[in-house]
Amino acid sequence: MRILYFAWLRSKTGTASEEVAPPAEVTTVAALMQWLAARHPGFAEAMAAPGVIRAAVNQDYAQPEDPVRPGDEIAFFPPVTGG
Amino acid sequence: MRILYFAWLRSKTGTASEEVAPPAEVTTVAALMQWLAARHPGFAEAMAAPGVIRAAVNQDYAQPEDPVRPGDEIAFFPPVTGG
Amino acid sequence: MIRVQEAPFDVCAELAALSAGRTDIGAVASFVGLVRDRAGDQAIRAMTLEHYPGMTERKLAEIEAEACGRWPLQASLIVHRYGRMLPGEPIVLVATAAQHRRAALEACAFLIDWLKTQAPFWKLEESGATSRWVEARDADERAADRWRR
Amino acid sequence: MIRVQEAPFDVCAELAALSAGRTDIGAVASFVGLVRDRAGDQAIRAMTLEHYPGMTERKLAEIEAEACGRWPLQASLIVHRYGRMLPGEPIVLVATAAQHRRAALEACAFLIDWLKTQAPFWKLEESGATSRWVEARDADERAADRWRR
Repeated sequence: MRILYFAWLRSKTGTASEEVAPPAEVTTVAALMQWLAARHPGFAEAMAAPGVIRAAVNQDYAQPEDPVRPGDEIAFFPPVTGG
Repeated sequence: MRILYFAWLRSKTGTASEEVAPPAEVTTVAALMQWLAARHPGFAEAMAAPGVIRAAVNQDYAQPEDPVRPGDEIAFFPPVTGG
Repeated sequence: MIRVQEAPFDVCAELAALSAGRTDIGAVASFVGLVRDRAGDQAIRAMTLEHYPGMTERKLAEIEAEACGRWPLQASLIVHRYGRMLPGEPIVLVATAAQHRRAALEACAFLIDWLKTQAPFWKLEESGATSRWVEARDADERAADRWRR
Repeated sequence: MIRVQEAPFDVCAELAALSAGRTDIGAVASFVGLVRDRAGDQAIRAMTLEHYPGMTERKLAEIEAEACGRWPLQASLIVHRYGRMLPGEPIVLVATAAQHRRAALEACAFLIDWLKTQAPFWKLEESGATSRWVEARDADERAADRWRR
């Protein structure tokens, strides 16, 4: 699984991207976030404020209950501010 | 009083503008239209279709009951179609 | 600023001038109306816009002032042509500049909607060998109604 | 058409290309978002836009397709920059062309409102010696809500 972090979330995790292999029971976005929180205290901190972290699975917006699979590209970022 | 006609109303009256001196009892837009209708059969014809002729007195939109006075510039035209 | 002119205008140059040298503008919205080569099933050869000199300038200035009163605009522009034009030529340009997009977008839509029913212009379409005065559209009245207070 | 690029773009040239050589277009609406020199009481020195390469293009294409499905557009364009920009520089251009103005104006407003909440861009403002990530605005969510079905 490839994980990407954008904007200020990148400074929280200290990395823009990482390859991870979470255990088999990590099958949803929500479970993946919990697992990543254990690796990155900064990510855990950002998760504490509800609704601040948005997720995309394979470049489509995803909800906490959406599935994640080995080989997926999963991105986490704050609400977008373009335009 | 200076009278102006625009767009297809000009072809109905056969003139783009005329100086007129209606009798003293012609004190409103509506009365002026009646008086002009007697001079121009084409204007009378256009008046027969209600709401088709718009009026402006001194370059501001006017209603039938609005006053007209000697020296005024009064314009008649169909609904506008610019833009 | 408003301008009524017979000569063609350059949309690029007009828009560039609107925000030239300024760094306080966050949003520019614009609308250009062009002569189309068809009206319904008729091929259009040319279009002639008649207007009421004097009243036109007055009404456009009123319309612009109304927009500036309703929205916090940093700049605004209405350029409207009269006379004969060919398909593809711009007839009218309205543009608005503001700090935020909502004001610019709404004021731009207001300006063109309001102008359509308030500015004394009349379109004469040339189709084949005949000319026809364009009729006012109910849709234009309804569009203007959205902005009535 | 959509384009995501680091280089500045020329609003004039982009708009001219949209309707070049065509005589069937009656209305062109456009919106340009620019870097402002202030945000609240902060003077802004520069702005850096980060984006999610790949997803950005995908989302912009989806947004444009959605607009084309909702309105009868003859042409449409989204150009969005990323990287560092100075006050006064354009960040984004959206433009729409249609036979009639309602479709062009509404689709233009939709494109920029939708893009603001859907396209994965993040703004970093430089103010004095510090940089600050811009927070999402509730007003942007509400503007996008107008277009939800």
